Amino acid sequence: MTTALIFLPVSGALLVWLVPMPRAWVGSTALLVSLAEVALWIAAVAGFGFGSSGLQLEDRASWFSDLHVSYHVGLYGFSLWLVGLTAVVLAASVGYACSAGRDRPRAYYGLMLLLTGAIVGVFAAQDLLLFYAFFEAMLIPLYVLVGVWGGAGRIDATLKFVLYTMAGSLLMLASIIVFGLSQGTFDLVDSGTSGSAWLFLGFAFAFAIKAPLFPFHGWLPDAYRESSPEVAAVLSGVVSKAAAFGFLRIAIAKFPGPTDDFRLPILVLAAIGLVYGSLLAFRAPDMRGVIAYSSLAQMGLITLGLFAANDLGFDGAVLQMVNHGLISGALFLLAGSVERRTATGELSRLGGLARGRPALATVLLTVGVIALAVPLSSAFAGEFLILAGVFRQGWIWAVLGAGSIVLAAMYVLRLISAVLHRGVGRAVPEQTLDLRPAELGILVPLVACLLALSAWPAAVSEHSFAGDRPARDVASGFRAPGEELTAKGALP
Amino acid sequence: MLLASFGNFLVWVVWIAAAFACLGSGVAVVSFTNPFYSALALIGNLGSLAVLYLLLAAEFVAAAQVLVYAGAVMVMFLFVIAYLGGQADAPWAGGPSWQTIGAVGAAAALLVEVVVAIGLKAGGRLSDEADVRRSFGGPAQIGRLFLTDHLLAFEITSVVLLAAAVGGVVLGAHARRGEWGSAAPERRRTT
Amino acid sequence: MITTSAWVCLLSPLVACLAIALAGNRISRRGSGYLATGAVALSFAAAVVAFVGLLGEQPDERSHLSTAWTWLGGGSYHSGLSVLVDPLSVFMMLVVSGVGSLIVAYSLGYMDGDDEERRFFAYMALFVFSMLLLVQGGNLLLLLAGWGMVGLSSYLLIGFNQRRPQAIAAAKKAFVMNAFGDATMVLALFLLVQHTGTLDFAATFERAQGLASNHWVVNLVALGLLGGAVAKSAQLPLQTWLPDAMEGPTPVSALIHAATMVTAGVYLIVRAHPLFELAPTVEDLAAGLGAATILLAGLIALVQTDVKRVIAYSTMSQIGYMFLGAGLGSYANGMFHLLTHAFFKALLFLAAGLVIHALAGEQDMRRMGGLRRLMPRTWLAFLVGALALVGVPPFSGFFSKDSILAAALDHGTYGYVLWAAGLGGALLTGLYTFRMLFLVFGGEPSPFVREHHHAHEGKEGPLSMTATVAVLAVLATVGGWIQLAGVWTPVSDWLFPVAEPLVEATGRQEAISSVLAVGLGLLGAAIAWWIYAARRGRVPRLRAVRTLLERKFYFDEAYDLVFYWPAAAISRAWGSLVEGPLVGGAGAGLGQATRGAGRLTARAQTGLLRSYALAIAASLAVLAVVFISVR
Amino acid sequence: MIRTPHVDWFALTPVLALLGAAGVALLGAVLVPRGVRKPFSALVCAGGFATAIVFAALVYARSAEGQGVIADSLLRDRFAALAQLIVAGAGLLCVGISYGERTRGDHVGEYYALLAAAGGGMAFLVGAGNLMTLFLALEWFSICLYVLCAIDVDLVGSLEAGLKYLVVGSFGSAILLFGSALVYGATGQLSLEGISRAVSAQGISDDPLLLAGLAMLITGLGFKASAAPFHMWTPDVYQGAPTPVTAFMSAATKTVALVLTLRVLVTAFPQEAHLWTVTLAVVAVVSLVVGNLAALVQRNVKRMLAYSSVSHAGFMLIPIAADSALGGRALLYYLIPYSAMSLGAFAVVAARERELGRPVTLENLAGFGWERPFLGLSMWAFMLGFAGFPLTGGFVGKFYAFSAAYRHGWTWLVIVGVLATLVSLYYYLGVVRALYLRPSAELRLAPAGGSPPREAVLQVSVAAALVVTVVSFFAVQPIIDVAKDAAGSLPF
Amino acid sequence: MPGPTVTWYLAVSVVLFATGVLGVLLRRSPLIVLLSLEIMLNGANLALIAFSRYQGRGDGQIFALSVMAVAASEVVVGLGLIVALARRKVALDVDKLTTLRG
Repeated sequence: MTTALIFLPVSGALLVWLVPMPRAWVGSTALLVSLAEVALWIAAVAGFGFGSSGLQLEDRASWFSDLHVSYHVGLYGFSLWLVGLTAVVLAASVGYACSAGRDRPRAYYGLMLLLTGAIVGVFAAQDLLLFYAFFEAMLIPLYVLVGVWGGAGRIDATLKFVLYTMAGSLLMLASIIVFGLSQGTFDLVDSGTSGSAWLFLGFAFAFAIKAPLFPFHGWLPDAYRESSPEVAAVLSGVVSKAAAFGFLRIAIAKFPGPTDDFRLPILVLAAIGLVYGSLLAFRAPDMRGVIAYSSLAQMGLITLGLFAANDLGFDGAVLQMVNHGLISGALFLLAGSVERRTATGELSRLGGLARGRPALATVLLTVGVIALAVPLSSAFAGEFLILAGVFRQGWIWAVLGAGSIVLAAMYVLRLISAVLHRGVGRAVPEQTLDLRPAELGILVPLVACLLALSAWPAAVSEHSFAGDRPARDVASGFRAPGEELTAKGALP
Repeated sequence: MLLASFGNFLVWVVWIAAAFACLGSGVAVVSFTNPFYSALALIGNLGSLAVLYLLLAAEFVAAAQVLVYAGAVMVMFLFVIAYLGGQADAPWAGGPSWQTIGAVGAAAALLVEVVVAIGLKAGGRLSDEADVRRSFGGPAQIGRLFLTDHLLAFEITSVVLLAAAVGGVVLGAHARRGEWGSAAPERRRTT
Repeated sequence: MITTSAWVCLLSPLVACLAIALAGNRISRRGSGYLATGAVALSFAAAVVAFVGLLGEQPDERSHLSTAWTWLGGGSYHSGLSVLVDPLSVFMMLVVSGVGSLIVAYSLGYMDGDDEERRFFAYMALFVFSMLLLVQGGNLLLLLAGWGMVGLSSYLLIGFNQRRPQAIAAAKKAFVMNAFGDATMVLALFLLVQHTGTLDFAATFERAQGLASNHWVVNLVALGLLGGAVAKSAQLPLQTWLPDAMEGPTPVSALIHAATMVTAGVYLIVRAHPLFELAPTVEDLAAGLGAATILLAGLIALVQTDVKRVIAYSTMSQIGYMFLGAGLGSYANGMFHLLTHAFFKALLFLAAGLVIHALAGEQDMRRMGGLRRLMPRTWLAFLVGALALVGVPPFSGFFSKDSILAAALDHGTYGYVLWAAGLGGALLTGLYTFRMLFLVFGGEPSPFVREHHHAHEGKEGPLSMTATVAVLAVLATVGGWIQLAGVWTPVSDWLFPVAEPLVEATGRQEAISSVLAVGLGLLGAAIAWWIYAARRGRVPRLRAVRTLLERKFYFDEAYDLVFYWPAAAISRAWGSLVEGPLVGGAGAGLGQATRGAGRLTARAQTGLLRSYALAIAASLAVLAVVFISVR
Repeated sequence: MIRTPHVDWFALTPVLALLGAAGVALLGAVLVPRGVRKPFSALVCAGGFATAIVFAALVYARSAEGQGVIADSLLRDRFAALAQLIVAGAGLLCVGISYGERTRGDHVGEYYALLAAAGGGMAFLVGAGNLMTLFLALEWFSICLYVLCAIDVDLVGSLEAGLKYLVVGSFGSAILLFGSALVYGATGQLSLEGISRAVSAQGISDDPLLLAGLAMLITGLGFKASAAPFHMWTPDVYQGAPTPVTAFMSAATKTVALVLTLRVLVTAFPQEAHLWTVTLAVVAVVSLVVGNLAALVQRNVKRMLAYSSVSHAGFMLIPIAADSALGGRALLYYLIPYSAMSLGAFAVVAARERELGRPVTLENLAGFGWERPFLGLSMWAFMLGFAGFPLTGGFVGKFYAFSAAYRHGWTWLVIVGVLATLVSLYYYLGVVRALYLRPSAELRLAPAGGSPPREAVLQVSVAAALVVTVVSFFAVQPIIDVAKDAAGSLPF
Repeated sequence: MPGPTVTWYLAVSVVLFATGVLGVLLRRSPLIVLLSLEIMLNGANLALIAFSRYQGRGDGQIFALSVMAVAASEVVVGLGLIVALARRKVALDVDKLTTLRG
């Protein structure tokens, strides 16, 4: 099942590339494949045993045995949600690309589908090397997606993005090798924990860049601004979650000692990122900038939750990952829609779009208020859990977090009023259309997901870890109770 | 006894003469500005080396050295130099450059190192050489070795020579065509 | 039955909101208004059913919790999506849906012709839902959810006129200040979650008793909640957003910024009184803030020229009374004042709305005057509202306000201070209320009025508006009669199971307070008459004081100075000092350095064959030295 | 009467096949009519390499136990057979790349003869069992390569490359020879195993002559492997030589040199491991630094790839320095995808070069990916493979190399390797950037008379290289098994 | 008084080798560079033969003979290259062969 989730999009990509078809069909084929992925995910949810712990929907095959590396995939509750997030956001992005139209469709859609497969693979991988392989494989399509279909400054942006990311992930590779060889296996399920601070830092560094955490976000503004909106949506909505997932599945679960030791510095960075991102979002001159920096802030928040390292923090972090993925995806797609109409994202040249365009106004407003975590929204639920969790590590984190709620209100409202309200901006033509049905068809499902989550955030937060005790689940390495560490791969 | 020591004395005399001739001509090769003289000096070098080979009981090698090396190879050399005309360059001209300093330094360092290595070794066991039969180094022994244990080396040598010959033909053959960029597009246009 | 009706009450406005939003153009503008009105009316009906249902039960059984599903869970902490039906919530449900349905109905007329009517009614319905969620929520988290949602709908409605920059700015200001309150509240909730592990009312209150000895925790919890209450209810020091919020349409001001939302702070204190009672200092602080607000708002109201702003300041001031009462532990009196205030303040706003409507949107009192003759019925309604506000018997304000003052007398020395402040407030109330009344209605019609006044088909307004005003006028008159302190106390009795009062004023205290308050109120009115109607006196020329009042005690400037400018400065500084050079520059610098090193390396590749050989020879020399010396 | 020794002809079959092909091609240069000379000699050469592949595979299959041929002057074992397989495969692909080369002119027969002869020399060299055959075989293929480099006698660049290669190469060979002489003098042995035996028998592991000789041997071998600081001929020669020859050199010469380095050091000098492991580690680091840094600033693609081959020498010296069976496995594994990628990359360069009629730079590579989708995609894959991205064997190769270093206790070497990879990304991705991200409008070369016909043969070669590159990622286990057996021939 | 020992021969061979190295590193004429390479090879040959004598084994001489052939091959190819370069009117100076650099 998990294998199917990974390779359905990949085979879709091959289909798009290899089977001759009219140009016009390419987009719809890709869309169909990504919708099929969503359907497959729903089937996976239906068959998922949320009550039981341990790895589910597991597939395993040896890759190379002398170093005990295997193709081992499977899902936990939280990975299931992240996979779902991937499927949904990617489907929306592909749909958006269809509606916007992209040059060189075969290459484009093929890469999008490949990206889908790679991201799902990251969330499903249970072998460190496989994880790394998928983690890197994400970059391959992204590099071209940003670099070819991006804006004017795309080339520098891609380069920055890739070099930053690789700087982290290559150190992670070093850590993986050392960890895997010293454990005798690269399997995440079979391997035990480690107390090495250096290894932990290797992993943490990679994830801190990917997320990104302050001050490793040098690539973020350019990448989010220069890529096409749907790719930015994927980047900030889904790809950044790979980092959070890595923190959870590897850095925290495999390095309990160093996690404790480095909690303070990481919490500090995350909190700085939260405040810093919020303040810069408040100052950003364009829509994408606001969303980009708010992403920085949100990833800081998620990291706070993860490194709170308690029940509330873990549950909240997973919930917030899903939330932020949907929100940020929807916001970037909206930014794209606005940019298509006005040819600019600069806030000073926008304005007055609400009047006469109720659909745009409603959707942007809805996503916006969820983004600023108005109580009763799913984002609020996530932030509440995270901050309640991190509160136990020290009141200051929660105070900073709560302060950032105020800042979030400030920058989101600034964004909304700058785009929708005030006088009609210079860049807004009189005959600017409202959201078209095709765009609504993409955005409304995203908003619906958010509203559904707002009505029932516990759907994610209570079904991410086994039982009531996420912290114990994490500490036990996500094993079912009674399942002992099998030393299959241990070297003599 | 006396005869033996006289023999050794004679060996020393020959050795010293040959060694100095060898080194002198070596330095001359490197120092002459005209390649023609350098080549001539190399012939002298090869000849004096042949003498040293004889002293080391390598008669066959010595003979081959004179015939093949000093004879055939160097003649080819001289032909080419004559064909090209000696273009002189002054090795020490223009004062010492970093290349010169580095060259002298590196060569001296290598010399000193290996000499030190030999010296360290000689302090140990390098002085006593093995007793050898009279046939050592003779054509028969060489021939046997070449056809038994070192058959493959022999064969390879022939292949190497053949390859070099082919190379000489390829490189020396006359064929005039244009350069990159200028000729190629022209050709394309005509086709 | 009771819980079902509570769910109906809660959800019917939400359904209306979603229906209007989703229907889009398929529903007429009018239709959306009717839909919203009907939905809110249905809520009211359901609230009445719940009320009747509760009446039929024993007082100590009047509490029903109904949970739909677990809304949020994390670890062992769970919060249900649940409604609580008990006397307090039913009381608030009645107020909210009752006044709400009246005001939504009023809007039918007020908003007629606006081309974004649908949006307005959707927002209104959303607000009513949010407010009901606030009061019905079965745990503190849902209370907070409603708390935030009313802030959101308030934001949406204040900024309803999207083209007006002031409206947008006011909306943002309101939201951000409320977000600040939300933040302090959320922190209090974190403390509670940490120490009690739950946010369900009953369980939290019960377990919080165990924390009584932990002064820090209980004080901080109470303080956090108070922060939220103060922000929402526009009390000192977070009061500045409310006057600006008058940028919203008048029905919005009536519903949200007078009758319901701004009083949520009082509801919160009453609802969470077990927590506040653990922290008497904070309770005193609440009362003190209320008292200070009474005076401050009353003073500022004296110099305002915008009719709605005057009413807004009076709202702040009146809520100050409620805070005073709730802070003192006189919960039922606070709630009672909340009820009567909802009536007469809505009345005042709606009547003012009639005036504004008739004057094509003009709100400046200095351009009004003489409207008494043009709009006599409106004048009457306004007068009723004014009298109720000032607390003149037998109008409703009298019954509720004076009980609060009396309760202050039962609170020691601190109580006397508060009492005095309250009495001062009464004087100010009379003064600014009647100043407004005389300025708007008194004298001859000003040139502006003559030019702009237009009758609505010969009447003072559409039926939906005038009828509502009439109903409210009646309620403002008789609404107070359901309780007379010490004699006839159905309200206190009703709320007793939920909020047992801490203070009980004696009859003598009641009497003294009443007499003084009424007297001072009338005195204020008389002074107003003296200056503004009879024009015999003049306002003293105290330039400094006047400026101080007109600048609203410089609160806005202070906040800009303390919060906004530093934040903006930090943001700018980080943007130019950290983001560019450090974060962006670190990567770029490393890249440049690497490329520079690359250029150097490539330069070493000179193309000179001899240097290549030299490199080999030199490396060999080094290698051999190392080998021979290390061995 | 000389008793001729028994000759194990079977062990020689790969070499003989190539020599035979060379001979037939040479005859063809004289006898076959000019018109069919090119297909004839190409076919003969390809046939020779194909036969060599078959025989090498057979030798591999039948040489589970290593044995010497003719007084151990040649070793018949799986190690040599595998290396012969790689060399012969590289030669076969090189024939495909060479076929379309225009400037071959009159010497086409000699070209293929020399190519086959060079292949034969390499095939011999990897089995060389004593220092004499080692030196001779080295000269054998070197002389062939000197000529091949210069075979475009009309181009000064080609001649310059040839002369530089010849002079510096002979210089290196002379050093190697002198080193051999010193080792011979110290031990009295020429055969590799004999040296090791003599060293332990006489207890002369600290003998200065032996060590000086070892230093010289390492220098000579490092020269052939183009490891820094013995690498400086590489960029010039690679750039100046005809591209197919460069392709062959970069794949085959490197393979042979590294394989030989491993064999010589492990077989003959196990007692000096404490010296040469560290030396090779340092050489690896220098290669990584120099190769990567210098490659950063190159515009000429061939020159850039030359520096990249220097840095790859560094990468592949890491497992040799590890001096372990794992290291041997890692090296042999890595060589397979590396050779394929290298050949493929130069093949693509050759294709572009033939289109443009001028040297390929990053500028005039612009838009190539869109014009030639297959070649572009392949080049992309090769670059990613060089950079060690997943989905290519380059990733697994680096992983194994680093694993070997870590097993040897050299985590620092892993870190250096990882950082070098990071730097290398810049220029590898620079190629991808040129291929896809830059619009081809920047290209002002629109060849007159339309683009030249596509070369099926070259495309097939590229496809084969691509298949090897990608398949080696998925089918790690079989390749590693083979490499394990091959490395098992060495006395670790 | 014994005759000169292997050490002496070795000394000569090393000096010869170093002279050759010096020639390659210093001279700009490709012809003289080739000659210097020959000197290096001859230095090595002398060492081989000396060691062969010292060890009493014939294979050193075999090696030396093969080296001669190799040296001849190198000369052939080298001279061919030089001639080809000269035909291209390239100055016979290795320092001027710098079209490939950087």
